[in-house]
Amino acid sequence: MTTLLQLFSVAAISAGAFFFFAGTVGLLRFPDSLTRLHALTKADNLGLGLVVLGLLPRAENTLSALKLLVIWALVLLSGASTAQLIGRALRRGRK
Amino acid sequence: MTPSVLAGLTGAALVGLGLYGLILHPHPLRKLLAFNLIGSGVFLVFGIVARRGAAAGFRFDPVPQAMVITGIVVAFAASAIAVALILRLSMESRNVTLDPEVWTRPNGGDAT
Amino acid sequence: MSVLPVLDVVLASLVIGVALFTITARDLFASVVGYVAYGLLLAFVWIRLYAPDVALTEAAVGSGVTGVLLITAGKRLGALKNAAPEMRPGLSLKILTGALAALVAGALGTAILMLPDPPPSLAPEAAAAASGAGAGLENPITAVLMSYRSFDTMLEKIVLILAVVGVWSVGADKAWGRAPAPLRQSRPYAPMVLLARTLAPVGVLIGIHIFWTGADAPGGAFQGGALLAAMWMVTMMARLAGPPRIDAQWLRMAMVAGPAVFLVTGLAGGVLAGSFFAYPPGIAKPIILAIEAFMVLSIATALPMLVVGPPSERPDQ
Amino acid sequence: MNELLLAAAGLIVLTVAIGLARILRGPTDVERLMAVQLLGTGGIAALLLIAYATNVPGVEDVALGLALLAPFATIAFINLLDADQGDAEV
Repeated sequence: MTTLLQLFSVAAISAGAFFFFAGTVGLLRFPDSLTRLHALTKADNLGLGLVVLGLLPRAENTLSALKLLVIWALVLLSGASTAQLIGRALRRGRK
Repeated sequence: MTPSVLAGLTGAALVGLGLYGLILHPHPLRKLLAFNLIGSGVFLVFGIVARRGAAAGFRFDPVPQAMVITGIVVAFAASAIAVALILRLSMESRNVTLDPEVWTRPNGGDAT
Repeated sequence: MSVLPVLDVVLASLVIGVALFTITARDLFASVVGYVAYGLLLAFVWIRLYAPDVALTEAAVGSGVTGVLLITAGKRLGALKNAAPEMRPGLSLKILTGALAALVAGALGTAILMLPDPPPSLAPEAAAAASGAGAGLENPITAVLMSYRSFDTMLEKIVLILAVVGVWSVGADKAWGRAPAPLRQSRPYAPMVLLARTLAPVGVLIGIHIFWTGADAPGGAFQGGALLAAMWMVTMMARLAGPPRIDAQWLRMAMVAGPAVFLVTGLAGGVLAGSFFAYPPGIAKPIILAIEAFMVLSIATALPMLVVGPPSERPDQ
Repeated sequence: MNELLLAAAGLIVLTVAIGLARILRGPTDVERLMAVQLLGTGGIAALLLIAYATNVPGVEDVALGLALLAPFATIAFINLLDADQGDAEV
């Protein structure tokens, strides 16, 4: 692994960890359930994406790298659609 | 403390917690849940034997691990049977508790 | 100082904390949510014990499918918050039970701290058996499951079938042969349909992949089959498919296929290779993979059948 | 380098732990559902980091399984809540 790639890996993983931190801060500080859901789904998905990006240069082979990307894609898909479902359930519950 | 000992102690604590819930919860589904907690605690205790028994060039002992995998599936099958029995019980009696006092009360004494 | 021990302690306390929540939560729903989260956390502990195979099984069967089983049961009972105050145990009983539980946990913990070092292990024996009969399998766990302890694995498949028979037989006589009640009655919300439509094909692919790599890498028939089962249940929960009638020929064939093929191969081994469940050297790996393929089929059909429960009297119920 | 991965994993596990404590407290059932979501994303990230740092092979497959199972559980919970509220169509 070249120094440049290593630097990139470190930067991406640190940024990812930061976004997870930001997501949890939002979770603790935001006033109601819908905004908390927002903090959770947006920030954490970005954080996971950055972590995956940072791990890519360390992947054993192409297949592992591809799997990492598929993991992120799956989490994005399920995060987006389950956020819709949870949000709807929240709104129905309030009525 | 090595990770395996820590995991083993965690497993022991889980067995204790599960036992507590199993005895105290009146709702059969909660009892089942607590029982599953005991099960996973036992698997953990079993699993650290796998880690401690690292020999023969493995990083772990594959025999207990393979048996834990089998055990998880069997535990699920047993849970499924238990759920079916609980559902049938509630259908027959309109009651979901295992509390004997409720059972002996006239009119079934609806639990809700 | 390393970060890893700290991480382990945080992880262990997190597992115990969530388990505590599961036990003490007021209602069933919160408790089941806690249980699913607990199962996912336990998967991390297994990763720390270098047991990715167990981690995957725990996440798929122990947490995911068991969680859905309990949720479905809670839904059918229709009463989620039904612990009447009169049934709440008294303080003295709580203290007594707590003491008993602490005693058991303490004894178990002491036993763990006093385990012999180096501990006895079957690993060398298993390694010999694996390199002898299960030749070509890089994943020692698959070698143990399919060769060293193959008898256990076959009986465990039979246990699954017995469990399905047990669940079915609990249903009403009138309902025999009908389909179990669907997992969702009303029209699902659009994002759920989208999610199920996209997730299921990808999940089936991943399930088959995990089965296939199981010979050499973490994974195998159990994990692959459990993922396939989960994907079938996703389509049922989004009302894209209903549960099949329990007298469907294909369903019964698929469920029996795994143990049947396993048994036949075992008997053939007795005739051709000298002992029960001995595989002829050289072609052991293809044979094991073939058995595993049928096992995947059996697991993928038996697990959802265990979750959807006995046949239902009214087709709409 | 591995220590850095573990430090990042530690931070994520810690934030997930705090988030879990916050969410599981409720007050509503729906809010508790987010716990599964939180573990789905944060958990997978921590899992990958720990496994890469400690050289556990084939961990991508475990993470793939987790990524499939988190929405699976959520759909089941949503179905239950819908049934609780009359299973009405919207």
